[in-house]
Formats: sequence, structure tokens, C-alpha cells
Amino acid sequence: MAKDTNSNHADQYYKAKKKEEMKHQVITFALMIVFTIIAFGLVIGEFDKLFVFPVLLVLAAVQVGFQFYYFMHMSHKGHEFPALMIYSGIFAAILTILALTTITWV
Amino acid sequence: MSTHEDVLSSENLPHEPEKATLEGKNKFLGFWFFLGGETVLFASLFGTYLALKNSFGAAEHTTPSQELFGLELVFIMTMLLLTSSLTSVYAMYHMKNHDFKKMMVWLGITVLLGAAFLGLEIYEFYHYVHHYHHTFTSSAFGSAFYTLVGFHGAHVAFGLLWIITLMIRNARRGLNLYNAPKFYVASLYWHFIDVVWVFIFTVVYLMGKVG
Amino acid sequence: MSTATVGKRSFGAVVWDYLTTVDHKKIAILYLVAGGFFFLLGGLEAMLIRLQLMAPDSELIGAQFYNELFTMHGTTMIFLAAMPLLFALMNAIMPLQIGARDVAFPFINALGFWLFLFGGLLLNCSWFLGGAPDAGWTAYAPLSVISPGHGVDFYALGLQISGFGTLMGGINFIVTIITMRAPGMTYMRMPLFTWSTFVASILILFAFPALTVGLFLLTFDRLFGANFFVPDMGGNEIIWEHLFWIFGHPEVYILILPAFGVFSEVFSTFSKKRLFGYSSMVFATVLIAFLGFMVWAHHMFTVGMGPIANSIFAIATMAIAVPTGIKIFNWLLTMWGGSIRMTTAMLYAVSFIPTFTLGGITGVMLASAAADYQYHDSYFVVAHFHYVIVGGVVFGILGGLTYWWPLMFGKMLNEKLGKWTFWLFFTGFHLTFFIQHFLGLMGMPRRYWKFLEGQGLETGNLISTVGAFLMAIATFILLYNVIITTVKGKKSPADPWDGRTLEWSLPNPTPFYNFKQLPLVRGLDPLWVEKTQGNGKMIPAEPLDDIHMPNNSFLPFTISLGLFIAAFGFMYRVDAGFPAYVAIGVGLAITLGSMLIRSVKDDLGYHIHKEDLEKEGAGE
Amino acid sequence: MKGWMGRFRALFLLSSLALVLSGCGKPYLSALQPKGEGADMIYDLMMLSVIIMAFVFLVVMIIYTIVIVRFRQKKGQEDFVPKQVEGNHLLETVWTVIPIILLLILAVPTVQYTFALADTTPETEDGEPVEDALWIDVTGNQYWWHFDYRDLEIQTSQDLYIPTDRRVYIKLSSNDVIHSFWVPSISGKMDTNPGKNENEMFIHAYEEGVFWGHCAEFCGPSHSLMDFRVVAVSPGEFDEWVADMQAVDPEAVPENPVAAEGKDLFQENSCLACHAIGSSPAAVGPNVTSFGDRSKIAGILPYDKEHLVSWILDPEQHKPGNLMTGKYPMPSKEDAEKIAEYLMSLQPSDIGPDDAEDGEYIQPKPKEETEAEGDEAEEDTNEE
Repeated sequence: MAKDTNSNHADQYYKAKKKEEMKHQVITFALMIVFTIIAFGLVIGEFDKLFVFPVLLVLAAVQVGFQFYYFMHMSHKGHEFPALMIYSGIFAAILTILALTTITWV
Repeated sequence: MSTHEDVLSSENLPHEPEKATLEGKNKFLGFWFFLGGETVLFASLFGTYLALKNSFGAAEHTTPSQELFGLELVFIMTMLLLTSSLTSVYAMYHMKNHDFKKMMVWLGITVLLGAAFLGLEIYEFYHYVHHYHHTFTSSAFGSAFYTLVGFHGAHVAFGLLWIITLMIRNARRGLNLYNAPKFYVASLYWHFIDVVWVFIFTVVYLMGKVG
Repeated sequence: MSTATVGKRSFGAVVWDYLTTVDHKKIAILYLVAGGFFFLLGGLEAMLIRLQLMAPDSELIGAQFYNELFTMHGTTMIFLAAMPLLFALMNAIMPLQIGARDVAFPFINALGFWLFLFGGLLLNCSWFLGGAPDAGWTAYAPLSVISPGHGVDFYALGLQISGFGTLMGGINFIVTIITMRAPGMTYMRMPLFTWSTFVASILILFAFPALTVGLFLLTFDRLFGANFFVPDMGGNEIIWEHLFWIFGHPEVYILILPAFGVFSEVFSTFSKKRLFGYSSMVFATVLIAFLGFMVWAHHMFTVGMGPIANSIFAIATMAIAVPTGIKIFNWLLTMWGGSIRMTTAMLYAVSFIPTFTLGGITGVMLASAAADYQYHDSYFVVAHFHYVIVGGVVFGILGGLTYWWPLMFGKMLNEKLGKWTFWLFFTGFHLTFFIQHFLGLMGMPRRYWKFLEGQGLETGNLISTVGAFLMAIATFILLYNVIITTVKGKKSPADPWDGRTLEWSLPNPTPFYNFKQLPLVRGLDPLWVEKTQGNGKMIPAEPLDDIHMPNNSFLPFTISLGLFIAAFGFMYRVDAGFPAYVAIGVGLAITLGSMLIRSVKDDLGYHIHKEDLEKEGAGE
Repeated sequence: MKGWMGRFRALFLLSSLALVLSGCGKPYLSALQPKGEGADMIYDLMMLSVIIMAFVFLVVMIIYTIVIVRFRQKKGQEDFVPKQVEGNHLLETVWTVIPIILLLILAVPTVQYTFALADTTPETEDGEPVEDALWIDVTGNQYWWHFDYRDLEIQTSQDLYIPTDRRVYIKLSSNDVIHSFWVPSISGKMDTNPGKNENEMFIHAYEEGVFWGHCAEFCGPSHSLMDFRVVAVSPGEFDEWVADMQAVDPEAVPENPVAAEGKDLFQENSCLACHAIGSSPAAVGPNVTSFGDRSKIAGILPYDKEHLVSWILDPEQHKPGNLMTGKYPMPSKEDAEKIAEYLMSLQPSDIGPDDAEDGEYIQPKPKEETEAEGDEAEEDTNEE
């Protein structure tokens, strides 16, 4: 399956790419920490519920996107099916949560 | 393809050792799909929790989530788990560079962070039970809370056992095509645990604190 | 750890072989035998139900036992008969249809089977240990929570264990289809049965976790004092209904889509035509699966979700009729202009069309939310879902088995007996269930232990019982057919039906490595392409080389056995005390220990050497 | 040829037989003989769907028959290879679009009726909310039904009296597990959920009569025996019944000496702990205020003394799993007979099931303007 590209040149290129990627991942991590602090800050700051809840959810969604795309490499080649299945899972998940929070008389 | 013992050799590894063999590729895909299913599993638990988070019925001890949750501990736990996600990224980075030793070191750090997280979670549960009489059986809220957070905790515990087993088993033989997919898949699992936690601290703790 | 074993082997060796096998063809046979056994058991339960309902105000069977019977009939037929029998076909056929030597995860495949079997056995142990589950196969809380004894515990834990198995099987099939297709077998060249296996497996992946959670919550409520479904403590029983149907509705499509796949193959083969509108068939399959996820609440129209939710789910449900209709017409047009051979398998397929159309029609009627206030939980619903599940799934399984029997066992089922089975089963089926539509409308709710005299329900119920007996006779003839074929049947030719798809290109018996050389697929219906454009044989896509094979393993059995033992411990924790904790400890130790062995012991498989393959080829 | 003909004949025979059967069912149980507003609406919807679906079935069966007759393999043509048709876009579009249209035809009234049946905010013709609409709180219990007439201080069990001139609004809940309230000939069903998940619906009988009700959600061993009756009487009779029920004196001693003795025994055997006589919020067991007018014993047994005594002595035999068994000191047979005598003497009202079936229509007494909410009262003046 894997193409043997053992030439030195390709190796160099590959290494550089991974370095680059690692840099992105560190930046991502920093952003996640910042987002988390913002999220906690919003709650500690006792802002209005109607403002806080959507922001919290957006922050969480972005963090999860970071995890999937940067930490778990979902943007890379060969991840078409994983992405499809994760999105299908998220679709089913949203339906489930919507149902349980709306039509169960909470 | 060459003979099967070759997968145990640590020499001449390709760039993506985790997906170089058909078995590795299968494992990689299968595990991703499993995570897709896990998404629904946790969604069902989240949905149940959201439906029951203010339900006490005729319970004796009813501490609403605003009073119950303390954010300091949760913040520390979040930082631990987020950091462990980064360390496992480092581990995979070194795996792709075929640097087995560094990979093991980073995995070791990941395990330590995860264990610290788990310890704090156990302490948190203990605290709730003894100071607030908020138990698994005290009310529907209690059942839903411990089930959701406990399922995540059990995932963390299982992940720790899994990574430790992998580390011990492969400590002496280095990286090869046979164990690379296993390490990779374990790291995927670890990231997914973090994904779930992001929602737990947001939906359960932060939103619970607000009300 | 050897190549093909030739000649007679001792009984013990055969048993050991099946206990440890990871070969998808043998696992298929295991699924078939176990699923067949549970099918007979579920059928027996059904017969007792019909006997009780033969006459009004009957005292033949007690109320409690009757409730256990119909609960177990539903549970057994859905989880332990229909799904495993479909898994048998999927395992036996799908890898051959895509030109694969094995499935993606042979070990997981075996594990899936053993988990299912031990889950099923656990469930049925309840009969001997104080009574079976008695809260209906839907186990609605709080009835299932307050149900005395351990019946519902067996239900929750048994289904949990077998559910894990199903989930694993599903993931295995998805990955197999993605990575193991032979060269040239593009997605749009995959036979419809493979496509439907693929889509059904995806449904399993996303539907079963909801059941897993639901069963966990039920277990926690019953065994550990949780309050999910206890209204007094703030619990909410509607959560169970949602979780159950979020799983339960896709489950219906998990069952019916593979049956659609079987029929697509059968229609095409016995009409000697390629499937009409292949791409729209694929599209319809995917669309049904997608819509199937958004309609679960149509099982809950009378729960009181309000008119808005009811209307949304009603319309979403009706929408499913469109892709289903597309399929029906495509099948009809496949036969149109063809050269139809009425073999037994084809009879099942042909009779499926009117039967399933009726089931679909009543489905749309049920989808009409306001009207469902009358149909819901009445015998109308019973009739509807039996039209869909028997008329679709069971016909599909029986047709599929008849069709692929030569491939699975190397012998042909007797056609004459097969036709007897078909006609009796078909007649009995319609006798039993057609009348039930009217019984329902006349005011007979489902799950009724007794119907009283003077309500006009006598004749209908009697007819229904007579029909059930015809189905029972048909089943016996089928059994006789299987036995007589196994004992006396002659070896069948390799391609007895003039097949079109890859699986018929294999020699009889199928070698345990399936394809000596992976075939090159040059179009839809690859064998047909070679028959019309080539020499009738598949062109190899690779030179003859060593074949990598997985090792057999006993661990799937022990992992499942451990869970089986631990389940007893959890159930009897309160009443038995210490011994129960021992059971939990031992059971989990066996399971986790086996998992540990699995992860520390390298399992690299073995190779069949090129030279051996060449020798075998010469011996043919 | 033989095959498909046989199949058709069987189908045809079956369906005609079934139609005959549906015609001779018990009149007041079948959803096919609607006697109330909800059942009527649903029946219309049912018929619409049957017509659409019959059309679809017909089309399928015509193509099917042609295919099976024309395209069978002929003798001597085993080698014939048909043209391998890939598909036909026009045809495929046609059988996608036509079903969509048919479904839309069904979907529109479905949504309309779903909303119409969920309308539990009573309004007068001018759109004003009706303040004094008749509301009844229905509670499902294992295995009996309790009816509490809100604001009227009347409770009954098993037999539900309603007037025929208006919608009666009911609120449904349960004391234990999920049940479902279903009176097929009057309206569709609605679940009774335990806890806070209460439901509302309306029932409206067009005709007088005793209508059969079932529990339609599986609720335990005696699920099939959880029957009840809706006694629909003319508005005048209903008013009389209400007045009689409100005037009940729970302490009244029956004139019949045996029954009087039975009354004492009823108290001594702690029957009263569960079974209220007169208006009482307690509803552990069925309210027996108007037991003498019940149409059945325990919802299922013929109404006579013999069965009542047998019930008192062994309820388990008649309703397995019921909650009465073992909850009271077992009376002797003689005592049970006396209690039965007493219970059967409890006839606070002259209005009973017979009045629903005698065809006599009594107009309501003239009331204040506000009471004129019976929006479809005109239709119901069908004196037979």
C-alpha cells in the first residue's frame, strides 16, 4: 500500500512538513488553553446566561474542531471516511440531544 | 508484501508506520468508526443528563448544580487533560520520526497527567458524596451526573491501562509496523477522551454553574 | 496452524476448530446455526402465543407466562434470530462478493459472534432461573424497572453483551468493504447485497450506542438503585422510550436493507438481467438509512409529544416511502423483459413484492400521526411489522439461504421441498397476519393475554392461529430439507444458478483462503462480464504468491464467557452476596485476562506458501 | 401460471372475508364504526390513506402481473439472454415524483388533523376561552381507571359518564406505569404517563351509548383485563347524574338489612381504606360510589352477585397481578355475599348504562349564556 519514497530528498521534505505541523499543533494547544480560560472567565464573571451559553458552546465546538483537525489529523489525506463517520456520528448525536432536551418535558 | 515476521523489525520504517500495513490501515479506520459510534454513546448520556439535571423529585438532599460544582478543581482537571492531549501529540510526532525513546517518554508524561486527572476526579466524587450527600442513588440528577462523568472517567481509566500495557509490552523491542498502529490508535482514543471532556466541562460544569 | 485439512477429522477436532475459528465462512455457519436455533425457539414461543389466542377468554397459558412468551418472542426474533441470520449471510457472502480473502478483523469477527451467542444464551437462561423478561421487547420503563424477579435483568445484560458483538460485527464489515475490495471493484461496482451490508453496518454503528446507553441506564436503575426512570425521584420514563427508539427504528432498517440486498441479487440472477437502475438503488439505500435516523418518534405518537413534533415525524416517516417505492419499481423493471426462472429463491423474492408493498402501505398509513392514534399499539401494528419483518426480512433470509446454500455448504437444497416450504409459509403467513389488520381496527390492542367473548374478535383470531400452524409445518419441512440435503445431497456445481457476481466464480468447496489470486473486476456483475466478454473465468489481478492468513484463537470464546459469568454475578449481587462477587471477579478476570493476552501476545498470522497453492491447484 | 393465480385467489378470499368480519364486530368497540368526533376525523383520514394506498398497490400489482406472466422463461429458450438494461431516467423520475405528490396529498390532512385533535383549549364560537368546560382527570392504575370530574367533586372508577352534546376534556396521568387510554369508537388513544408527563385530549361522543375502552399500553399481567366503559348520555341525563352524584350521602344506611350488614362488614374489613364512597381525593382503589350502576365488575366480569362474590374472595383469579389481592382480611363467603349486596345497592343515581342505550334524548335544562359552548350540539339531537 505505502509507496516507498526512501530517497533522502523526500525524507527531508517530509521531516520539514512534520515540523511545520508540530508548530501548528503547539499554536492550537495555546489557543485551546486561552479558550478554556475565557470559558471559565465568562462563568466566573457572572455574565448573562443568554450571552454565556452560546459563547461557551461555540468555544467548545471550536476546541473539538482543533482536536479533530490538528491533533487527530482529520484534514490529512486518507481521513475521508473517518471524517464522514465522525460527522454522521455528530449528526446522530445532535438529533439525540435535541430530542432528549425538547420532547421529554424537561 | 514480504514475509510476516518483517512487521516486527524496527528497521526501514516508512513515513507513516501506523498505516503502512493493511492491518494497520484497517485498525486505523475501524477505530475512527468506533469513535463515531462513541459520539452517539456520549450524546445519549449528555441528552439524558440535560433532561435530568434539575430533577430531584422527592429526594432528601437536593443541592442544585450551581451550589454543588466548584470550578477550581475542574479548571485544574481540564488543564491536565488538555496538556495530556498535547503530550500524546508529541509522542505521535516522535513515532513518525521513528524515535521510539522520545515517544515512550512523552507517552509516559501523558499517562502521568491522565492519572492525575483521574485522581482529582475521584477526589471530586468523594467530596460531593461526603459534603453534599450527592450520590448515585440520591436523585435522578445524581444518577445522570455520575453516569455521564463516570463513563468518561472509566474511559480515562481504560485508556491509561491500555497505554501502559502497550508501553510495557513494547518497551524492549522498539517501534515496528506491528505496534505502530496500536500506539497510534491509542493516541486517537486519548484525544477523543479530551473531546468528550471539553463538552463535559462546558455543558456540565460551566453551564451548570451558571444555571 | 496448517493449510487445508484433508480427509475426515475427529469430532473433537471439528468442535475445537469451530470454537477457535476466525474464518468468515465458518463464522457464518456458526451464526447460521445459532440464529437458526433461536429462530426455532422464537417460533415455538409464537406458536404458544397463537394457541393462547385461538379462543376467547382462554385459560391455556397464565398471564405472567404469556407476557414472558411475547417478550421473549420479540426479543429473540429481532436480536437473536433475524440479525444473526443476516450476519450469517453477510459473513458468508460479502467478502466473496468483493473479492476479499478475509474480513478486515477476523479476530473481532469471531469475538462478535461469541458475544452474541453468550448474550443470547444469557437471555434464555432466564427461563430456568425464575422467569423470563416480561416487560415487552421494548421494555418500557417504569414497568421494566419495577418488574419483579430477575427477568428484565437478563434482558438488559443479555442484550448488552450481544449488542457489543453486533457493534463489533458492524465495524468489521464497514472496514472490510472499504479496504479489502479486489482490484477494479469500485464502490459503484459493488453488488447490492454488499452495498446494503455496508449501509446496514453504518446504521449499526450509530444506532447501537443508544441502546447500549439505554440498557446501562436500565441496569443501573434495577441493580444499583439509580433513578433514571423513577418518577418519584425525578426520573423520566420518556428518556427510555427515546433512547430505545433512536436505536429501535434504525434497527428495522438494519434488518430490512440486507434483505433488500438479497432480493436485488436474486431478481437479477433469475431474470438474467442486470439490476435495473443500479445507481438509484444505491442512492435509495443510502437515503433510507439517512431518513431512518430521523423518524424514530413515530413509535411515540401517542406519548404526548405535542402536535408539532408529531407532524414533523409524520412527514419525515412518509418521506421514506419514496426511496422504498423506487426500489420496488426497480425490482419490477429488473424482471421486465427478463427470462424469469421460478426457483425457490426466486419465489421468495417474487412473493416479497406484494407482501412488502402491503407492509409499506400500512407503514404510510401508520405514519399519518392522527390516524396512528387509532392504530398505535393495536393488532394493526402487529400486522404491519410482521408484514415488513416476515414478508421482508424472513423471506429475504429464506430466499438468500436457498440461493447461497450451494456456496455455503457445497450442496443444493431440494427444490421440490423448498417449494413446499415456500407455499405453506407464504399461505400461512398471510392467513396469520392479514386478518390482524382488521382485528386491530376492531379494537384489539397488542400484547393482550386474553380477548373477551362477544367483541367480534373470535373468528379473526382463530384464522390467525390456523395460519401460524401452516408456517410451523413449513418450518419443519425446511428443517427436513436441510437435514436430508446435508446427509444425502450431492455436491453441487460451482455455479449452479448461472450467477453474475464474484462469489460464483469460486470453486466448490470454497477454499479457506477464498481467492488463490485476487480477481480483476472489469464491471458491475463481474462474473457476467467475463461470461459475456471473456472466457467465463475471472482474470487474476496478481501473480500467484504467498497468502497471509490469520491464526485461529480461543480468546473470543473466553472473553465472551467471562462476561457471561460476570453478568450472573451482577444480577445476583443482592440476593446471593459473596458467591455473586466471586462470579463477578472470576468473570471479569477471564475477560480482562483474555484481552490482556490478546494485546501482549503477537498475532502475526501465517502464510500459505506459493508452492502449496500450486500443488493444490494441480490436485483439483 | 398456476402459482400466481393461486396466490391472488387466496389474497382476494382473505380480504373479502376480513371485510365481512369487520362488519359484524361489536358495534361499540370498533374504530371502523366511529361514534365520536375524534374517531370520525381519524376514520376520514384512514379512508383517504386507504384510497391512495390502494391506488399504489393496484399500480404495483398490474406491473407485477404483467411481468410475471409475460417474462417467464419459456421451454427451449433457456439460452436466451435478455437485453441488459441499465435503467431509464424518465421512468425513475416518474416513480419518484408521483409518490411524492401522493404523500403530500396525505400529509396535509395528517398535519391538520394532528393539530385539530391536540386542541385542548376550549373556545366558544367567538373565540373566547370557555371557563367552565368539563374537565376530567383520568388516572391509569394497575389495572383500573379512575375518573375525577374537576370542579364537580365527583369521582368514579371504571365507568366514565359523559354528555353527548360537547367535547369533554381529559387530563391523563398514571399512578404507576404507563397505560394508554383508548376508546376506539370515540377517539384515538393517548398514553397516561407517571410523573410529571401529563397529557391532555378531548373526547366527544356523537351518540348515546356504552362504549368500550381498553388500556393500549402494555402495563403488566392483567393489561388485557384493564377495560373500562364510556357511558355517553344525553346532556339532560348527564346533568341529572351530576346532581345525583353530588348529593350522595356516603354514610347512608341501605334499607335492605342484608345490605346494611354488608355496609358494616365493608368498613370492618377495611375496604374503605382503599375504596372510597362519595367524593374523596383518595384513590388507592376504585371509587365505588355508584357501584350499583356499574356495567361490569372490575371492568370485565358480568355484572351479577355471583361474580362479585367470586371477585371479593379471589381477585387474583380474575385479574392476575392486581393490587387488591392480599391487602384485606379475607371475608367468609357469607360475609362476601353481604358486602356484595351492599355494593350492588349503591345506586345514587337513576341514570345508569341503560339510559345510554335506551335512545331517549333529554335536553339539558336551560342554563346561563356562558354554558353554550357545546359547539356541535345541534348535530347530536338525533332522537331514535
